[in-house]
Amino acid sequence: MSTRNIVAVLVFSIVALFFVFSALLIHPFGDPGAVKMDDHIITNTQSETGANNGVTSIVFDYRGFDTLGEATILFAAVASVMMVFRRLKK
Amino acid sequence: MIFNIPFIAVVAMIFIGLFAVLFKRNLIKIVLGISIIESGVNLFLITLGYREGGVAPIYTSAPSDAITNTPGSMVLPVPQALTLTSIVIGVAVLALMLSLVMHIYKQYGTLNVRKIRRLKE
Amino acid sequence: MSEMSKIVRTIANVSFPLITIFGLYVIAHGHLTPGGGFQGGAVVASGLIMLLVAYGSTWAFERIKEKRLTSLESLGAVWFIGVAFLGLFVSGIFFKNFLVGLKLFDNITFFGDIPVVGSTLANINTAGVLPLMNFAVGLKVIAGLFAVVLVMAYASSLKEWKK
Amino acid sequence: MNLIDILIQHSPPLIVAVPLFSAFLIPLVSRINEKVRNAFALVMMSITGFFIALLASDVFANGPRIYVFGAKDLAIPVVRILFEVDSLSVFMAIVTFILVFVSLVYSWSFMKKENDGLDKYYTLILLLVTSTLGMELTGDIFNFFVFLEISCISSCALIAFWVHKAEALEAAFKYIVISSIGALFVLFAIGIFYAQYNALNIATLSNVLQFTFLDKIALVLLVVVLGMKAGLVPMHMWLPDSYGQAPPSVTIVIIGATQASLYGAFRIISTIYGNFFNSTDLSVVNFVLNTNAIGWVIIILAILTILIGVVMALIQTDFRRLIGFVAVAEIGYIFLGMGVRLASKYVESVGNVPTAIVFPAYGSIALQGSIFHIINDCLDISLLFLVAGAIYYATRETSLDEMSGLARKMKYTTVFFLIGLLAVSGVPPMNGFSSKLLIYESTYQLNPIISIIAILASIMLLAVFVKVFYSAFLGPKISKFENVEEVPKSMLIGMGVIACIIIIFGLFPNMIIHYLVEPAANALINNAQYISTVLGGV
Repeated sequence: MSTRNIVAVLVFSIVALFFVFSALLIHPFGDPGAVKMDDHIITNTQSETGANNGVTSIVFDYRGFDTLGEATILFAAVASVMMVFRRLKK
Repeated sequence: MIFNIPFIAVVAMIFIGLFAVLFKRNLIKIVLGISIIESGVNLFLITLGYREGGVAPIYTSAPSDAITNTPGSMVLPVPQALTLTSIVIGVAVLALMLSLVMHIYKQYGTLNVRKIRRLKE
Repeated sequence: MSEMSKIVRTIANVSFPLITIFGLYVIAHGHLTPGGGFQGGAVVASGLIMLLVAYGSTWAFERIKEKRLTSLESLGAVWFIGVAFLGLFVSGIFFKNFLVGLKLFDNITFFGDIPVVGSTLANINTAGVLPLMNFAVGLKVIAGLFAVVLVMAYASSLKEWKK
Repeated sequence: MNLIDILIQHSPPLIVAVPLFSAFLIPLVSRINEKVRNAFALVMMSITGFFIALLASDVFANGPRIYVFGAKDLAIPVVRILFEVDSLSVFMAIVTFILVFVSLVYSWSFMKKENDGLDKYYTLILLLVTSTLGMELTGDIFNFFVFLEISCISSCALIAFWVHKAEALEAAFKYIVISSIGALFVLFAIGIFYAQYNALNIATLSNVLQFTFLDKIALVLLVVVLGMKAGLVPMHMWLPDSYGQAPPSVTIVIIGATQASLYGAFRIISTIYGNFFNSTDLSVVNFVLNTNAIGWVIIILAILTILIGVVMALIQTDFRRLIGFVAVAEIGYIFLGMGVRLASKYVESVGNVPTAIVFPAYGSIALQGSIFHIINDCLDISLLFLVAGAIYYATRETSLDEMSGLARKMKYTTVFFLIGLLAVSGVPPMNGFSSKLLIYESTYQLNPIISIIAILASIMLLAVFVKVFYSAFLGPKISKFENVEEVPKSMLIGMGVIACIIIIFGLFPNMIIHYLVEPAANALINNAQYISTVLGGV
């Protein structure tokens, strides 16, 4: 067992503990604790944004700036792949 | 109801992904490990938003009883929007990593992490 | 990748229009039914990639210049952020949904109707800026994803990568 | 509402939207010709700088300012994304702007020899700037995560800009693997916050947080990942690799992005968990032990970072990799200041009844020292990378063994290298000295041994650079460097701007501390004001 493996096992187990404890302590599946923000969105998504689809009204109106970041990420990924493959001979 | 099985599935996926990233030597397996962790975290986000007997938060042709007690009968929409963003991030990171792996294979001739060690201490 | 057999190519020809129509439907009805710009764009991009696989990347690379694809994609991005800037110029708030309830001349609305709260009827002329943003993101995802897969497919078919 | 007020009111979104809009336009603009594209990028960057200066003057005068996206007034269950700009975020935006403006001026001629891929280069630089500024101005943790991800992708692509060099590809792949796993852990921590409090806004979260066991897990996840992204020891290996392989004009912008993750770590420790680590009212008495524990953990990590950075720098032969390790050491000083402040909190009690919780004076001095050191560290390390880039441009050589006798031909570069050398090792006339003195002074009062180690490490930094100066600049003339001549003008301008700022900061430190650093430190300490601007003192 090389030292690299021992370190990897150590890191793996420490990080794994974090996820196990959080999965145990999180609210039980099916009844979320606090729901104030989401109820506000569900009740007046039609009146404020005019959209029937609650998720799309969040993606493009309530949290539209995230989706602008989203479009930038896609734009950055395409620009970087094009840059990495810029030396293609036709 | 199934008590906390989705959260156990989340932890299992994150374990598998982490195992692949830390212990596998092939570059493509590391990239696949990261996608597995990514889908595990997405599953975690989605399961946070489930509500007992909830319907999708869409009003078009929604069942009439869901309309009457509106907020309580619909699933939380915010985690779904966050997961949409996280999925597109996963696609972008995957595309970038795979193009780098292709170039590393062209330059080094191998995909074995041990042999790609030109940046010495 | 080299070309596929005749059977695969004909089936690809037949199913490509259906996939594209379904993808455009998902983009256009993003604010009514489940879906939207990202999901619909991915469906149309997968139709295009199916064509790429069926006809081989060299055939596709000659036909479609990726320069045009990237400028199409930056056009979609400029359209998306332009709509956000329009919100700033029209109503003084960045990213404002200024089209909702905006009555143009003799109350014709451009995507401006507001549905009755709780109504389950789908009226496409609603949700203000959302459909415009859906189209912008859809165009961007189609051009972006197809350009990435096209370049990677063509690169892997070149000689120096097959060491 | 005259024009200036309108501009100030709309400047937070415009600071992020203008570079983003120009990044989208670059592929279309670059079809005209090269000069127009470079000029377009510079003009757009100076417009952003104008908005940053406008916003800075307003925020330093009258406190934090918020901007809600998509609605005029703020509904109380905060649903929309909002930008919250206080003095610390504006301070970081100024740092980022200086670095990026110099990088754009520098790469005008540094990149002239590259023939293809330059419009993608400018697009990605502007996207990296947008994501860095977005990370510093946003008031929403998921929005912070999205901008963190954009900075990961664009800096990874820029590290791999020289695709023909195998080491650059390896450094870029190592960087993207570590960053994407880190970003996924940040997303997991955001999921934990969302599950408990159903809120994604930083001010709402810090107001409603109860420091449950889940919050401790989220705190450890966030601080470890953002510390790792800033370059703390356990996972610092990507930093010298990436700084060593990326083109120097890119490295400067990546330094800005690293400082943004550092800002994220500070924001999480003192604002989201501010009610437990920052506040001094008696209800928090049983959390003082946690604060000291977190403080001591950060101090130990910081000291390890400084020592490893300096020791590894001594044995390097590649010039830019050496500066990368020095950058790791400098990050250690910044975290040292933060750790000292957290560790210095104590409880005053009469008999055994706690009467007050007190932050000693040297705690806030340590924080001011670490914030002042953020800007000093950025400027010094960038000047050294620009000098390394100039040497690479003139001689195409990066390893120190082959370089010698460059002072004869490249006089200005040698002068800039001397300024950078003195500034990094904290020698009086330069700016490094004043911020390091603040950190030494306050660390000494907490525990003398730590400050002695920090001073020794700084002296070893000086030794590292004197070795480099003799071997690269003063050695005998080599035939290989016969036709080496000074670098073109725009690179000298870039280095000159940073050198002047370093000297100005070095000569008038108290003016800079009074106008820039103190408001930023007070903004970080006073998280109640941060919460009340959003929730209206509810």
